[in-house]
Amino acid sequence: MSVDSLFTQPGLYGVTGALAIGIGVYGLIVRPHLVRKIIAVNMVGSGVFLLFGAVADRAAPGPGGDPVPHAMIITGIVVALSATALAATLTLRLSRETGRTALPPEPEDPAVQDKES
Amino acid sequence: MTAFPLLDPALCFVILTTAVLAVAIRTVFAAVVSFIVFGLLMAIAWVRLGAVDVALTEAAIGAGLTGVLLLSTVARIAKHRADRGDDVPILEGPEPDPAPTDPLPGLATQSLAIVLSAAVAAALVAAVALLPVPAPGLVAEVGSRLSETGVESPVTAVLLAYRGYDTLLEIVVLLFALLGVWSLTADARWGGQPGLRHLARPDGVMAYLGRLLPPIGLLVGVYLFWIGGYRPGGAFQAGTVLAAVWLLAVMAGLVPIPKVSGIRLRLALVIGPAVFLAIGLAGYPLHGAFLGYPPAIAKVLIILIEAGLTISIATILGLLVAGAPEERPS
Amino acid sequence: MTGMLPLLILSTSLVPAVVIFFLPEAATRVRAAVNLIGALAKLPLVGLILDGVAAGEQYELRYTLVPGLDFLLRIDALSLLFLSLSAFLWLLTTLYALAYLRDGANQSRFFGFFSLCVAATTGIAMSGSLITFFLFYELLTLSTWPLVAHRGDARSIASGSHYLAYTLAGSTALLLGIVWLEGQVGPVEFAAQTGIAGADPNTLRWIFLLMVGGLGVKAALFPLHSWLPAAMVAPAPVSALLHAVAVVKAGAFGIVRVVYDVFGIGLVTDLGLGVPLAAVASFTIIYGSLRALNQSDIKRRLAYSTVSQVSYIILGTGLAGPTAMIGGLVHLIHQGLMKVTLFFCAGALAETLHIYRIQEVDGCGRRMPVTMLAFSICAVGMIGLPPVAGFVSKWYLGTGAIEAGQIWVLFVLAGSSVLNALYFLPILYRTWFRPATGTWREPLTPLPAAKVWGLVSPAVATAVASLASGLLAAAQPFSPLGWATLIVTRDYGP
Amino acid sequence: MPGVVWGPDVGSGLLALAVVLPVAGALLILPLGRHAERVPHLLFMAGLVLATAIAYHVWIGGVLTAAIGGWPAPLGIVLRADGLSAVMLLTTALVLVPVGIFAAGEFQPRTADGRESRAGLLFWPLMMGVWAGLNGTFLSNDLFNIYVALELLTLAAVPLVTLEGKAGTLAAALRYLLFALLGSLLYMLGAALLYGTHGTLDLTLLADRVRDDASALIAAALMTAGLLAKTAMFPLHLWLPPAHGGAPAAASAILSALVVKASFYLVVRLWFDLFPSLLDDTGATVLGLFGAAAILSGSVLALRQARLKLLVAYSTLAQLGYLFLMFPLAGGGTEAQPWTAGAWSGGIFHAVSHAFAKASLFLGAGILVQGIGHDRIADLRGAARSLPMVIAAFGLSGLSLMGLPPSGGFIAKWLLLTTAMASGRWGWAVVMFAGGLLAATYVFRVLNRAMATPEQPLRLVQPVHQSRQLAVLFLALVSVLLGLVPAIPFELLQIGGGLSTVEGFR
Repeated sequence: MSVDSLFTQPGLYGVTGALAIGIGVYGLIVRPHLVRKIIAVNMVGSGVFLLFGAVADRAAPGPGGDPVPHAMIITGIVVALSATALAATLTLRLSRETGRTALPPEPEDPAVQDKES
Repeated sequence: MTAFPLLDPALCFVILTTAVLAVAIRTVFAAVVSFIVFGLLMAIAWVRLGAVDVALTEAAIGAGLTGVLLLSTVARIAKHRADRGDDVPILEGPEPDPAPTDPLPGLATQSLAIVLSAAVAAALVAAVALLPVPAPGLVAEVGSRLSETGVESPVTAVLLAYRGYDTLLEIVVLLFALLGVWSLTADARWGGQPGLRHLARPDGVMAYLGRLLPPIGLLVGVYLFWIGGYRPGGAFQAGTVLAAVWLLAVMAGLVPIPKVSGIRLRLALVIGPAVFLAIGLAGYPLHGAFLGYPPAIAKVLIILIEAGLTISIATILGLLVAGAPEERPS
Repeated sequence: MTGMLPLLILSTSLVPAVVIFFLPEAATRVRAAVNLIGALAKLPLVGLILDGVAAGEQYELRYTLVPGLDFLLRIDALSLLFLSLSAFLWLLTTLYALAYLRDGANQSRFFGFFSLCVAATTGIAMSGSLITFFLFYELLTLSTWPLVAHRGDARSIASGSHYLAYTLAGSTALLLGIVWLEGQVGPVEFAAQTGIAGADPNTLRWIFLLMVGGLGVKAALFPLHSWLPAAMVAPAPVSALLHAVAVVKAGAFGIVRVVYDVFGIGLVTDLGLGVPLAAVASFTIIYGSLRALNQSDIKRRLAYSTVSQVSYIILGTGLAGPTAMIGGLVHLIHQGLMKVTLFFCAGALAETLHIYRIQEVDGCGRRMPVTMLAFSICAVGMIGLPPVAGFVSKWYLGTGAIEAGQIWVLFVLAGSSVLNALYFLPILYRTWFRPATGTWREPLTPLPAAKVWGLVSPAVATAVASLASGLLAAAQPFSPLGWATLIVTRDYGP
Repeated sequence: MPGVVWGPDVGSGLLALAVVLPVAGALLILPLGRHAERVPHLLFMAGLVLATAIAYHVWIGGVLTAAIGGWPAPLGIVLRADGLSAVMLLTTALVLVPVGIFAAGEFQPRTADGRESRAGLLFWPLMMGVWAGLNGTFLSNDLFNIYVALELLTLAAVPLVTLEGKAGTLAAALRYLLFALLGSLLYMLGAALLYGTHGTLDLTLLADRVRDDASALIAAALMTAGLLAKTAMFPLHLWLPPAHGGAPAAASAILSALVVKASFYLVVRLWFDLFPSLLDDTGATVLGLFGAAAILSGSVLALRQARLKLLVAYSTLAQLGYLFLMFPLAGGGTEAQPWTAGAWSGGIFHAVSHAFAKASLFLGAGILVQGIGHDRIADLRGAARSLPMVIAAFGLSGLSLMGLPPSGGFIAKWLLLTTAMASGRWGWAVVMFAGGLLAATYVFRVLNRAMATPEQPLRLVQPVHQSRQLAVLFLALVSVLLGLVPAIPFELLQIGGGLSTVEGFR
């Protein structure tokens, strides 16, 4: 293990990505509000991409970098937006139907029998 | 390696601060705002890492569109609350977290969350430190075959040639996100217009902006699309700008938002992936493989694909923000 | 052709089963026809093979499921013992069931599963390897369940669950035993044992215990028997199937296979497992008879009698001497013939005169002489009196016990015969020598003649067969005794 | 040279079509709208033909590979089909055809008054999306491409859960979505680390380069954790039952039968093809223990459900558990066993036969809901009389769940069990036996009710079309047939399998 590599530019952003992931995971577990959960997932996503980008930067530091990870990250960002849009709409609908903006603490029978809309 | 030795550490520090804020701050609205700032700072980080394409995408989509989506979600939730009589102001209002109905996790969960997230972060830091020192990568390979793709921007070459298959699936993912959003329409409203209404008074700032910005935006969009072959830019960035322009025009009341069942809208949705697929299939006879481009016409094909994609991306992104149909079909 | 015959025999039951499932409920005649054609077609095929095996022909069909897991049908003399019994009784039981269930509900389901049961039994008889045996054994378990629960009332459902709880637990033990054994020595085929003796003796003892324990559930060995009396709520043809044609026989047959063809008699003796098995069987013989004594329901008494009688087969197997083996094997046939008659008659009594309990049979010998004559012949045979078949079995078991040096078995046999007499003779006495007390009810409208024929003639046929097996026991080799002797002298002789 | 890209034969050219076909289907259905009625069925049939053709080419010619666009790895993306991919592809196609026929009775793009129906239209492109995601996952040899395919799968699958517009399903769908997204991100994170270490994401190239070191272990652990969450493996399993139990029957069938298998498939690929040297006894045991816990807890929870669809959903949790027993058991055979790769093949076989059985069970439950108006187990008396084909199918599929012959489930269990016993690993065998008995308890709990005679004859509230019942029966019969003719799928499975499938881990 080389601790020195953490103090280079890519190392720094890699660590930032790692920490952002940690913060996101924490928020995802702890924060009940669904919008905040969506934010948390997106933060994990950003952290993953940043870490990936930092990794790519090591291969070819400076402008340009390794274009393969860059392309993948662009794809990843678009995919993350897609998921966010779906999650946000689901949250919105849940709030309208039930008045809740959080998931019930334990998964439950979706009670499809009684609440047919 | 840089003229601003403190710039990177400072940027990282601010990024992490906004990240913590987005998780820790009291109201949901503030959390969304923190996240948008976080996204914009990330875009700067991407510039620092030399990934201008990523920076553009992150700013436009990661921070911009995601932010708009989340803000509008918070606003609409507040509106539901208000409709129910829970007196909550729409945009500025502090949506408390947890809302009265939402339970907080217990202490055990919280400590578990801390341990888990710390462990993940620590493992990742270790993993970063463990990365090998002559770092492997594909820079040389990408460059050596760039001429066969007809484009000059390496990222575009990866996106539309080397790994075009990823991008094909990606646009399909985007399309399915829209179908997912639409699937949450109430049955009676199916076939109606998406939820976005024009909010602007005819003489307001919004309407003014709505008239002023679209032509400029359109120009920027087309430029981004065109430049993609040479420099950072391309279908996704262009599509985002066009979508923003379109939304603005809709909100200003300049153009009506189309019904989800309209055939032209449907065609606009599928034209990008359809062109992509068709050119991909043409690759069998032309170049012996799915998505194979003969070098002589590779550039034309890629521009065709990008043109189709830009239309579909703009339409899909715009409709994603607009949300599920809320108007009854007339 | 030698490979096709086993498949053909299997399909005579399997094809009708599948066809019947898809017949509409109202297609009574078609259903009966399909069933009977299958049953009738099976007999000449079995006859053909019987002749062939007697002449030393081999019938084998092998089909690899996955490497090391062969589906193997192989017909040897032992297979035929069981095969011919089930083929013969299937025809008669079908005739009986068609009469018994006239106008009942869910007939397509019933006869479909009925044929499936017989198909499973056929498969069990013809299995050439442990895994093939298990395959059909499970098919039997599952296809019997809907028959036990057929009526759909609370009692039937409960006894169905009871049956399943026991048999599925038994199958689990059996499968564990099989898997363990094959984990040690690879795939096990019957009558081709070489490697098994090399395994660790204690492991082998455990495996034996698991297998015999698992099979013992169906064979109703004490203390695994309680499902059998509970299952008598099922319609009488099902009882016939459980007690005589298929289920308990499959258990007993499986134990015979495990002792003879998986472990081999020599190894079982070396491991010291034969005598304990015989002891458990002996205990079950006495226990079953004692319990039968204080049952007042006819079918329950018969059920406990089965618990006792099936263990004769296992007793003969455990004693492991040639004569005792013959006695055990021949009892597989004899008990089947006699017990099926008794259940046919009990069902006929219930259908005709609503007689269910022993107190109610007073004087019915004059009302239903043919039925009760058949009943009496077989009851006498169960006790072990000559000239009915049961005597032959007990004689061979007794001499076999002396030969094996296990004199105590004679006391078991004698005690059991006394007990059998104690619970059968009162029924016969009441039937023939007591005046009718009017406890039974004449049907308001006389039963249709076809139904009466359908209920009585199978009983007569099996009673005659029981008598013939006793009288013509010496006819070689196609009497049951002759065939059992052939099996032991040819395949398992010293 | 990019000229030679058809690969060794026509088979390679077919690979991309397995993804193109469903994507094209979705693109076609959307603009067609209410006129799209017949399109999905034609596509499903075409898909079955295509999957058969690919399997055939794998069968005769061995592993197929195709570099997309003629760009070889590591620059481009390579598609690869070995026996395992072919079997999964075929399973998917064979499940989709009857599910499509079943769903046609429920999802019509055109409403009675001639307008376009929301659920009736959207169901079909969403199915196409799931299909494309599955095929994409099964065929891709590139870790990032698999990520995109997995996301496609998720984004098409989640809306299916809420398609009927019932409020109760929204929370279930959200929970599903959040788990799935976090899972893919963890997976992606592992892939990023691998790229940083080895400069490629191509599975074949990576397999040569991966070494047994800490960074590979971190990557593998992250990817596995993410995929376990997506597979609903204990202890990340509780999102599944409400989502699968609340979705429309046809969607539940696809989700339980196929979608969770995609991430399981990747776990198998990762450990057996990519990291075989990395998994030590402890790791394999941990995966096995998760499986064991899933078997026991899933079965017990299934027993306690009052509604049939939830019972079936919880049984999925239990059945998924068996799949993970292949890790501790891999390579456990001894000289005495003539079968190679016993545990590995057993696990895959279990996944396949469970797919058919579970699809049949969910569709059957859907028919019960349609026919008698509910799926409360306590009130199923008389169902065997009114809907005999459905109850028969339930019993036949139940065989696979219980692991009783004749069924694919039995063959699978047999392979796993003999391996466990051969290597003296009793504990796993005991868990499998216990799971089988518990499954028998919940299966017969339902059958007992259905067989019972009701006080009043059961009347159907709505007639059930014959073709829908036949679809249910067909799936059940396939799960049984897998136990009677397993030789061909078994041999197909072995094509291109790595050494680790036979010898296990280090």
